[in-house]
Amino acid sequence: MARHYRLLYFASLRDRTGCDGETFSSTATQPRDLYAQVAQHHGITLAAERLRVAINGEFADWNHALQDGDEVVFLPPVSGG
Amino acid sequence: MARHYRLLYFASLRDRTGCDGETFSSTATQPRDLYAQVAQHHGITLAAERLRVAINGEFADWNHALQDGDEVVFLPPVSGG
Amino acid sequence: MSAFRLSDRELDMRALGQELASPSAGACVSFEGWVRDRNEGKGVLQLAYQAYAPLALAEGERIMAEALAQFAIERAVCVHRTGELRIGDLAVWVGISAAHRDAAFAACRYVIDEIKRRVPIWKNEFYSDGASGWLHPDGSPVQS
Amino acid sequence: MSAFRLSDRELDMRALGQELASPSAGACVSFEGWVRDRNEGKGVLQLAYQAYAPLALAEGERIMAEALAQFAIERAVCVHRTGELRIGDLAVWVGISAAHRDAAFAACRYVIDEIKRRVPIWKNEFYSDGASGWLHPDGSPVQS
Repeated sequence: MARHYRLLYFASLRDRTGCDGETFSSTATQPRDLYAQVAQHHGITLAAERLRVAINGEFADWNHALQDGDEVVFLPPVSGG
Repeated sequence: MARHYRLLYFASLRDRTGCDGETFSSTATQPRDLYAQVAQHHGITLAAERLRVAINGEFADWNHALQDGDEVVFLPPVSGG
Repeated sequence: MSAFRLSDRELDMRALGQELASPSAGACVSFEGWVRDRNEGKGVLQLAYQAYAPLALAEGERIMAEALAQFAIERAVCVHRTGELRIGDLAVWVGISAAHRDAAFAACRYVIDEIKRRVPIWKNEFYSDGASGWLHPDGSPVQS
Repeated sequence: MSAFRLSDRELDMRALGQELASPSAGACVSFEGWVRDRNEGKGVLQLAYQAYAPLALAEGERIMAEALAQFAIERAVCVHRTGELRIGDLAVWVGISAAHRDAAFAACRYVIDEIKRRVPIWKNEFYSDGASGWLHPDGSPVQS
Protein backbone atom coordinates (compact mmCIF):
# COMPACT_ATOMS: atom_id res chain seq x y z
CA MET A 1 0.00 0.00 0.00
CA ALA A 2 1.37 3.40 -0.92
CA ARG A 3 2.55 5.74 1.76
CA HIS A 4 2.81 9.49 1.58
CA TYR A 5 6.18 11.06 2.28
CA ARG A 6 6.91 14.76 2.61
CA LEU A 7 10.00 15.52 0.52
CA LEU A 8 12.04 18.75 0.65
CA TYR A 9 14.53 19.72 -2.02
CA PHE A 10 17.62 21.89 -1.76
CA ALA A 11 20.29 23.25 -4.06
CA SER A 12 20.80 21.24 -7.28
CA LEU A 13 17.89 18.92 -6.44
CA ARG A 14 15.58 21.91 -6.04
CA ASP A 15 16.70 23.21 -9.43
CA ARG A 16 16.19 19.79 -11.04
CA THR A 17 12.76 19.08 -9.53
CA GLY A 18 11.61 22.66 -9.85
CA CYS A 19 10.06 22.66 -6.38
CA ASP A 20 10.96 23.30 -2.75
CA GLY A 21 8.99 20.31 -1.56
CA GLU A 22 6.24 17.89 -2.47
CA THR A 23 4.17 15.03 -1.12
CA PHE A 24 5.34 11.84 -2.82
CA SER A 25 3.33 8.62 -2.84
CA SER A 26 5.46 5.50 -2.78
CA THR A 27 5.53 1.84 -1.79
CA ALA A 28 9.17 2.30 -0.68
CA THR A 29 9.86 1.54 2.99
CA GLN A 30 13.50 2.67 3.06
CA PRO A 31 15.15 5.91 1.87
CA ARG A 32 17.30 3.94 -0.61
CA ASP A 33 14.29 2.67 -2.58
CA LEU A 34 12.46 5.97 -2.18
CA TYR A 35 15.39 7.85 -3.70
CA ALA A 36 15.54 5.50 -6.66
CA GLN A 37 11.87 6.25 -7.40
CA VAL A 38 12.27 10.00 -6.87
CA ALA A 39 15.38 10.12 -9.05
CA GLN A 40 13.64 8.24 -11.84
CA HIS A 41 10.53 10.41 -11.56
CA HIS A 42 12.48 13.68 -11.81
CA GLY A 43 15.35 12.56 -14.02
CA ILE A 44 17.95 13.10 -11.28
CA THR A 45 21.34 11.61 -12.19
CA LEU A 46 23.14 12.33 -8.91
CA ALA A 47 24.10 8.95 -7.39
CA ALA A 48 22.81 8.12 -3.90
CA GLU A 49 26.44 7.67 -2.80
CA ARG A 50 26.93 11.41 -3.23
CA LEU A 51 23.96 12.22 -0.97
CA ARG A 52 23.05 11.98 2.68
CA VAL A 53 19.51 11.45 3.87
CA ALA A 54 17.64 13.14 6.71
CA ILE A 55 14.35 11.95 8.21
CA ASN A 56 12.24 14.31 10.28
CA GLY A 57 15.08 16.77 10.69
CA GLU A 58 17.89 14.34 11.64
CA PHE A 59 20.51 12.48 9.65
CA ALA A 60 19.49 8.85 9.07
CA ASP A 61 20.67 5.62 7.45
CA TRP A 62 19.67 4.74 3.92
CA ASN A 63 18.00 1.54 5.22
CA HIS A 64 16.08 3.29 8.01
CA ALA A 65 12.46 2.02 8.31
CA LEU A 66 10.27 4.85 7.02
CA GLN A 67 6.88 5.67 8.50
CA ASP A 68 3.91 7.06 6.64
CA GLY A 69 4.06 10.86 6.73
CA ASP A 70 7.83 11.10 7.38
CA GLU A 71 9.66 14.21 6.16
CA VAL A 72 12.50 12.90 4.00
CA VAL A 73 15.29 15.06 2.61
CA PHE A 74 17.99 13.91 0.21
CA LEU A 75 20.94 16.19 0.91
CA PRO A 76 23.36 17.09 -1.89
CA PRO A 77 27.02 17.57 -0.90
CA VAL A 78 27.10 20.65 1.31
CA SER A 79 29.05 23.80 0.46
CA GLY A 80 28.58 26.28 3.27
CA GLY A 81 31.28 28.49 4.72
CA MET B 1 90.34 56.13 27.16
CA ALA B 2 86.76 56.20 28.35
CA ARG B 3 83.93 56.35 25.84
CA HIS B 4 80.45 57.62 26.43
CA TYR B 5 77.59 55.29 25.65
CA ARG B 6 73.91 56.16 25.65
CA LEU B 7 72.06 53.45 27.60
CA LEU B 8 68.28 52.92 27.67
CA TYR B 9 66.54 50.76 30.28
CA PHE B 10 63.26 48.89 30.03
CA ALA B 11 61.08 46.78 32.27
CA SER B 12 62.90 45.16 35.21
CA LEU B 13 66.17 46.94 34.32
CA ARG B 14 64.40 50.29 34.41
CA ASP B 15 63.00 49.45 37.84
CA ARG B 16 66.42 48.34 39.10
CA THR B 17 68.38 51.32 37.76
CA GLY B 18 65.62 53.80 38.55
CA CYS B 19 66.02 55.57 35.23
CA ASP B 20 64.82 55.40 31.61
CA GLY B 21 68.29 56.07 30.26
CA GLU B 22 71.68 57.49 31.08
CA THR B 23 75.03 58.34 29.58
CA PHE B 24 77.56 55.82 30.84
CA SER B 25 81.32 56.32 30.67
CA SER B 26 83.27 53.12 30.14
CA THR B 27 86.47 51.67 28.74
CA ALA B 28 84.50 48.66 27.45
CA THR B 29 84.64 48.14 23.68
CA GLN B 30 82.08 45.30 23.46
CA PRO B 31 78.55 44.99 24.87
CA ARG B 32 79.62 41.98 26.97
CA ASP B 33 82.15 43.98 29.00
CA LEU B 34 79.90 47.00 29.08
CA TYR B 35 77.05 44.96 30.57
CA ALA B 36 79.34 43.55 33.27
CA GLN B 37 80.22 47.10 34.34
CA VAL B 38 76.64 48.33 34.18
CA ALA B 39 75.37 45.32 36.15
CA GLN B 40 77.99 45.84 38.83
CA HIS B 41 77.30 49.59 39.00
CA HIS B 42 73.54 49.13 39.43
CA GLY B 43 73.52 45.82 41.32
CA ILE B 44 71.74 43.98 38.48
CA THR B 45 71.73 40.21 38.98
CA LEU B 46 70.11 39.22 35.68
CA ALA B 47 72.66 37.11 33.75
CA ALA B 48 73.73 38.32 30.29
CA GLU B 49 72.57 34.96 28.89
CA ARG B 50 68.99 36.02 29.69
CA LEU B 51 69.34 39.27 27.75
CA ARG B 52 69.71 40.41 24.18
CA VAL B 53 71.57 43.52 23.19
CA ALA B 54 70.62 46.21 20.69
CA ILE B 55 72.97 48.85 19.30
CA ASN B 56 71.58 51.98 17.65
CA GLY B 57 68.14 50.43 17.31
CA GLU B 58 69.12 47.02 15.90
CA PHE B 59 69.84 43.66 17.51
CA ALA B 60 73.59 43.03 17.74
CA ASP B 61 76.13 40.48 18.94
CA TRP B 62 77.60 40.63 22.41
CA ASN B 63 81.06 40.99 20.87
CA HIS B 64 80.11 43.75 18.44
CA ALA B 65 82.72 46.54 18.26
CA LEU B 66 81.19 49.55 20.00
CA GLN B 67 81.75 53.11 18.86
CA ASP B 68 81.85 56.16 21.05
CA GLY B 69 78.34 57.60 21.37
CA ASP B 70 76.50 54.34 20.48
CA GLU B 71 73.01 53.82 21.90
CA VAL B 72 73.16 50.48 23.70
CA VAL B 73 70.12 48.68 25.12
CA PHE B 74 70.23 45.50 27.20
CA LEU B 75 66.88 43.85 26.54
CA PRO B 76 65.27 41.73 29.25
CA PRO B 77 63.24 38.71 28.07
CA VAL B 78 60.25 40.15 26.19
CA SER B 79 56.66 39.57 27.25
CA GLY B 80 54.42 41.32 24.74
CA GLY B 81 51.22 39.91 23.34
CA MET C 1 21.26 32.51 22.73
CA SER C 2 22.31 29.49 20.69
CA ALA C 3 26.00 29.15 19.89
CA PHE C 4 25.19 28.40 16.21
CA ARG C 5 22.75 30.53 14.27
CA LEU C 6 21.57 31.28 10.74
CA SER C 7 20.93 34.85 9.64
CA ASP C 8 19.31 36.26 6.52
CA ARG C 9 20.70 39.73 7.31
CA GLU C 10 24.11 41.34 7.39
CA LEU C 11 26.13 40.18 10.42
CA ASP C 12 27.02 42.66 13.15
CA MET C 13 30.55 41.63 14.06
CA ARG C 14 30.82 44.14 16.88
CA ALA C 15 27.79 42.67 18.66
CA LEU C 16 29.00 39.14 17.97
CA GLY C 17 32.44 39.92 19.34
CA GLN C 18 30.93 41.17 22.57
CA GLU C 19 29.33 37.78 23.16
CA LEU C 20 32.83 36.33 23.55
CA ALA C 21 33.94 38.64 26.35
CA SER C 22 35.12 36.98 29.57
CA PRO C 23 37.44 38.39 32.26
CA SER C 24 39.39 35.14 32.38
CA ALA C 25 39.89 34.96 28.61
CA GLY C 26 43.22 36.16 27.27
CA ALA C 27 42.85 35.10 23.64
CA CYS C 28 40.17 35.47 21.02
CA VAL C 29 40.45 33.99 17.53
CA SER C 30 37.86 34.73 14.91
CA PHE C 31 37.34 33.50 11.37
CA GLU C 32 35.46 35.48 8.74
CA GLY C 33 34.43 33.88 5.46
CA TRP C 34 34.00 36.53 2.77
CA VAL C 35 32.43 36.25 -0.67
CA ARG C 36 35.32 36.17 -3.16
CA ASP C 37 35.21 37.63 -6.65
CA ARG C 38 36.34 34.36 -8.22
CA ASN C 39 36.28 30.60 -7.75
CA GLU C 40 38.13 27.94 -9.74
CA GLY C 41 39.22 30.63 -12.17
CA LYS C 42 35.71 31.92 -12.89
CA GLY C 43 34.56 35.44 -12.09
CA VAL C 44 31.83 35.47 -9.43
CA LEU C 45 29.25 38.27 -9.36
CA GLN C 46 27.20 37.21 -6.33
CA LEU C 47 26.06 34.11 -4.55
CA ALA C 48 23.20 32.70 -2.59
CA TYR C 49 23.12 30.30 0.35
CA GLN C 50 20.29 27.85 0.97
CA ALA C 51 20.00 26.01 4.27
CA TYR C 52 17.87 23.13 5.51
CA ALA C 53 17.34 25.18 8.63
CA PRO C 54 16.15 22.70 11.29
CA LEU C 55 18.95 20.25 10.58
CA ALA C 56 21.54 22.99 9.99
CA LEU C 57 20.78 24.46 13.41
CA ALA C 58 20.89 21.07 15.13
CA GLU C 59 24.14 20.01 13.45
CA GLY C 60 25.73 23.42 13.96
CA GLU C 61 24.88 23.31 17.65
CA ARG C 62 26.42 19.84 17.91
CA ILE C 63 29.65 21.15 16.40
CA MET C 64 29.79 24.02 18.90
CA ALA C 65 29.21 21.58 21.77
CA GLU C 66 32.03 19.38 20.44
CA ALA C 67 34.38 22.38 20.34
CA LEU C 68 33.49 23.34 23.92
CA ALA C 69 34.07 19.74 25.05
CA GLN C 70 37.33 19.13 23.16
CA PHE C 71 39.19 22.41 23.69
CA ALA C 72 39.90 24.55 26.77
CA ILE C 73 37.80 27.46 25.53
CA GLU C 74 35.38 29.83 27.23
CA ARG C 75 32.89 30.98 24.61
CA ALA C 76 32.15 29.88 21.05
CA VAL C 77 29.79 31.52 18.57
CA CYS C 78 29.14 30.88 14.88
CA VAL C 79 26.68 32.58 12.55
CA HIS C 80 26.13 31.60 8.90
CA ARG C 81 24.37 33.79 6.36
CA THR C 82 21.53 32.61 4.14
CA GLY C 83 20.06 34.33 1.10
CA GLU C 84 21.81 36.50 -1.49
CA LEU C 85 25.27 37.95 -0.87
CA ARG C 86 27.59 40.15 -2.86
CA ILE C 87 31.38 40.26 -3.25
CA GLY C 88 33.03 41.20 0.04
CA ASP C 89 30.01 40.29 2.16
CA LEU C 90 30.54 38.28 5.30
CA ALA C 91 29.15 34.77 4.73
CA VAL C 92 30.18 33.07 7.97
CA TRP C 93 31.70 34.20 11.26
CA VAL C 94 33.29 32.02 13.95
CA GLY C 95 34.52 33.51 17.23
CA ILE C 96 36.26 31.68 20.08
CA SER C 97 37.55 33.04 23.38
CA ALA C 98 39.87 31.10 25.66
CA ALA C 99 42.37 31.56 28.46
CA HIS C 100 45.21 30.82 26.02
CA ARG C 101 45.70 31.04 22.29
CA ASP C 102 46.49 27.39 21.50
CA ALA C 103 42.95 26.32 22.32
CA ALA C 104 41.38 29.36 20.66
CA PHE C 105 43.17 28.73 17.34
CA ALA C 106 42.47 24.99 17.40
CA ALA C 107 38.79 25.38 18.25
CA CYS C 108 38.22 28.10 15.65
CA ARG C 109 39.76 25.91 12.97
CA TYR C 110 37.75 22.90 14.13
CA VAL C 111 34.45 24.78 14.00
CA ILE C 112 34.87 26.23 10.50
CA ASP C 113 36.14 22.92 9.11
CA GLU C 114 33.24 20.94 10.58
CA ILE C 115 30.65 23.57 9.58
CA LYS C 116 31.84 23.37 5.98
CA ARG C 117 31.89 19.58 6.05
CA ARG C 118 28.67 18.69 7.88
CA VAL C 119 26.09 21.48 8.04
CA PRO C 120 23.37 21.36 5.32
CA ILE C 121 24.01 24.72 3.71
CA TRP C 122 24.55 25.12 -0.02
CA LYS C 123 26.26 27.84 -2.01
CA ASN C 124 25.06 28.82 -5.47
CA GLU C 125 27.55 30.97 -7.37
CA PHE C 126 26.50 33.29 -10.17
CA TYR C 127 29.29 33.75 -12.68
CA SER C 128 30.26 36.67 -14.87
CA ASP C 129 29.68 34.48 -17.97
CA GLY C 130 25.98 34.22 -17.05
CA ALA C 131 26.16 30.67 -15.71
CA SER C 132 25.44 29.64 -12.14
CA GLY C 133 25.97 26.48 -10.20
CA TRP C 134 25.76 24.67 -6.90
CA LEU C 135 29.09 23.75 -5.46
CA HIS C 136 30.66 20.79 -3.76
CA PRO C 137 32.72 21.39 -0.63
CA ASP C 138 35.87 21.34 -2.77
CA GLY C 139 34.53 24.17 -4.94
CA SER C 140 33.74 21.96 -7.94
CA PRO C 141 30.27 22.05 -9.49
CA VAL C 142 27.49 19.58 -8.61
CA GLN C 143 25.88 17.74 -11.55
CA SER C 144 22.36 16.65 -10.63
CA MET D 1 50.54 52.57 6.62
CA SER D 2 52.95 50.16 8.28
CA ALA D 3 51.77 46.59 8.77
CA PHE D 4 53.02 46.63 12.39
CA ARG D 5 52.24 49.52 14.73
CA LEU D 6 52.30 50.51 18.37
CA SER D 7 49.41 52.43 19.88
CA ASP D 8 49.01 54.15 23.23
CA ARG D 9 45.23 54.39 22.72
CA GLU D 10 42.34 51.96 22.57
CA LEU D 11 42.37 49.98 19.31
CA ASP D 12 39.56 50.46 16.80
CA MET D 13 38.96 46.94 15.55
CA ARG D 14 36.40 48.00 12.99
CA ALA D 15 38.86 50.35 11.28
CA LEU D 16 41.61 47.74 11.51
CA GLY D 17 39.37 45.09 10.01
CA GLN D 18 38.65 47.31 7.03
CA GLU D 19 42.36 47.44 6.20
CA LEU D 20 42.19 43.72 5.41
CA ALA D 21 39.43 43.94 2.79
CA SER D 22 40.23 42.53 -0.65
CA PRO D 23 37.79 41.30 -3.33
CA SER D 24 39.93 38.22 -3.93
CA ALA D 25 40.15 37.29 -0.23
CA GLY D 26 37.76 34.60 1.00
CA ALA D 27 39.13 34.14 4.51
CA CYS D 28 40.08 36.44 7.34
CA VAL D 29 41.54 35.22 10.62
CA SER D 30 42.14 37.59 13.48
CA PHE D 31 43.70 37.20 16.89
CA GLU D 32 42.88 39.41 19.85
CA GLY D 33 44.97 39.35 23.00
CA TRP D 34 42.93 40.55 25.98
CA VAL D 35 44.06 41.48 29.47
CA ARG D 36 43.10 38.56 31.73
CA ASP D 37 42.06 38.87 35.34
CA ARG D 38 44.66 36.32 36.45
CA ASN D 39 48.07 34.89 35.58
CA GLU D 40 49.85 31.92 37.13
CA GLY D 41 47.11 31.77 39.74
CA LYS D 42 47.45 35.40 40.85
CA GLY D 43 44.67 37.96 40.53
CA VAL D 44 45.58 40.74 38.08
CA LEU D 45 44.10 44.23 38.48
CA GLN D 46 45.71 45.99 35.53
CA LEU D 47 48.88 45.95 33.52
CA ALA D 48 51.24 48.18 31.63
CA TYR D 49 53.24 47.60 28.46
CA GLN D 50 56.59 49.23 27.80
CA ALA D 51 58.15 49.08 24.34
CA TYR D 52 61.56 49.96 22.95
CA ALA D 53 59.72 51.63 20.10
CA PRO D 54 62.30 51.98 17.28
CA LEU D 55 63.39 48.36 17.53
CA ALA D 56 59.87 47.07 18.24
CA LEU D 57 58.61 48.73 15.05
CA ALA D 58 61.54 47.43 12.98
CA GLU D 59 61.27 43.88 14.31
CA GLY D 60 57.46 43.88 14.06
CA GLU D 61 57.69 45.00 10.44
CA ARG D 62 60.18 42.22 9.70
CA ILE D 63 57.74 39.67 11.12
CA MET D 64 54.92 40.98 8.94
CA ALA D 65 57.18 40.81 5.87
CA GLU D 66 58.10 37.21 6.76
CA ALA D 67 54.41 36.30 7.02
CA LEU D 68 53.67 37.87 3.63
CA ALA D 69 56.61 36.00 2.08
CA GLN D 70 55.94 32.60 3.68
CA PHE D 71 52.16 32.30 3.38
CA ALA D 72 49.72 32.85 0.48
CA ILE D 73 48.03 35.81 2.17
CA GLU D 74 46.78 39.14 0.90
CA ARG D 75 46.94 41.58 3.81
CA ALA D 76 48.48 41.45 7.27
CA VAL D 77 48.15 43.99 10.06
CA CYS D 78 49.24 43.93 13.70
CA VAL D 79 48.88 46.60 16.36
CA HIS D 80 50.23 46.31 19.92
CA ARG D 81 49.16 48.54 22.79
CA THR D 82 51.55 50.39 25.08
CA GLY D 83 50.80 52.10 28.39
CA GLU D 84 48.29 51.11 31.03
CA LEU D 85 45.48 48.64 30.33
CA ARG D 86 42.66 47.22 32.38
CA ILE D 87 41.01 43.78 32.50
CA GLY D 88 39.26 43.03 29.23
CA ASP D 89 41.21 45.64 27.25
CA LEU D 90 42.59 44.66 23.88
CA ALA D 91 46.39 44.43 24.17
CA VAL D 92 47.29 43.14 20.70
CA TRP D 93 45.42 42.57 17.47
CA VAL D 94 46.55 40.52 14.45
CA GLY D 95 44.47 40.36 11.27
CA ILE D 96 45.22 38.34 8.13
CA SER D 97 43.21 38.07 4.91
CA ALA D 98 43.86 35.43 2.28
CA ALA D 99 42.21 33.65 -0.62
CA HIS D 100 41.87 30.51 1.52
CA ARG D 101 41.73 29.76 5.22
CA ASP D 102 44.76 27.47 5.56
CA ALA D 103 47.14 30.33 4.88
CA ALA D 104 45.15 32.81 6.95
CA PHE D 105 45.21 30.58 10.06
CA ALA D 106 48.89 29.71 9.65
CA ALA D 107 50.00 33.29 9.10
CA CYS D 108 47.95 34.64 12.00
CA ARG D 109 49.47 32.06 14.32
CA TYR D 110 52.97 32.79 13.00
CA VAL D 111 52.63 36.52 13.55
CA ILE D 112 51.38 36.38 17.14
CA ASP D 113 53.96 33.73 18.09
CA GLU D 114 56.85 35.71 16.63
CA ILE D 115 55.60 39.01 18.07
CA LYS D 116 55.55 37.48 21.53
CA ARG D 117 58.95 35.90 21.05
CA ARG D 118 60.96 38.64 19.37
CA VAL D 119 59.49 42.13 19.70
CA PRO D 120 60.91 44.24 22.57
CA ILE D 121 57.70 44.86 24.48
CA TRP D 122 57.36 44.14 28.20
CA LYS D 123 54.32 43.50 30.31
CA ASN D 124 54.14 44.60 33.94
CA GLU D 125 51.29 43.01 35.88
CA PHE D 126 49.82 44.61 38.98
CA TYR D 127 48.40 41.98 41.32
CA SER D 128 45.50 42.05 43.70
CA ASP D 129 47.93 41.34 46.60
CA GLY D 130 49.64 44.71 45.92
CA ALA D 131 52.69 43.24 44.19
CA SER D 132 53.69 43.85 40.61
CA GLY D 133 56.19 42.28 38.31
CA TRP D 134 57.70 42.10 34.86
CA LEU D 135 57.07 38.88 33.08
CA HIS D 136 58.99 36.44 30.96
CA PRO D 137 57.39 35.15 27.76
CA ASP D 138 56.24 32.05 29.66
CA GLY D 139 54.39 34.20 32.19
CA SER D 140 56.90 33.64 34.99
CA PRO D 141 58.37 36.67 36.80
CA VAL D 142 61.69 38.28 35.86
CA GLN D 143 64.22 38.69 38.72
CA SER D 144 66.59 41.51 37.93
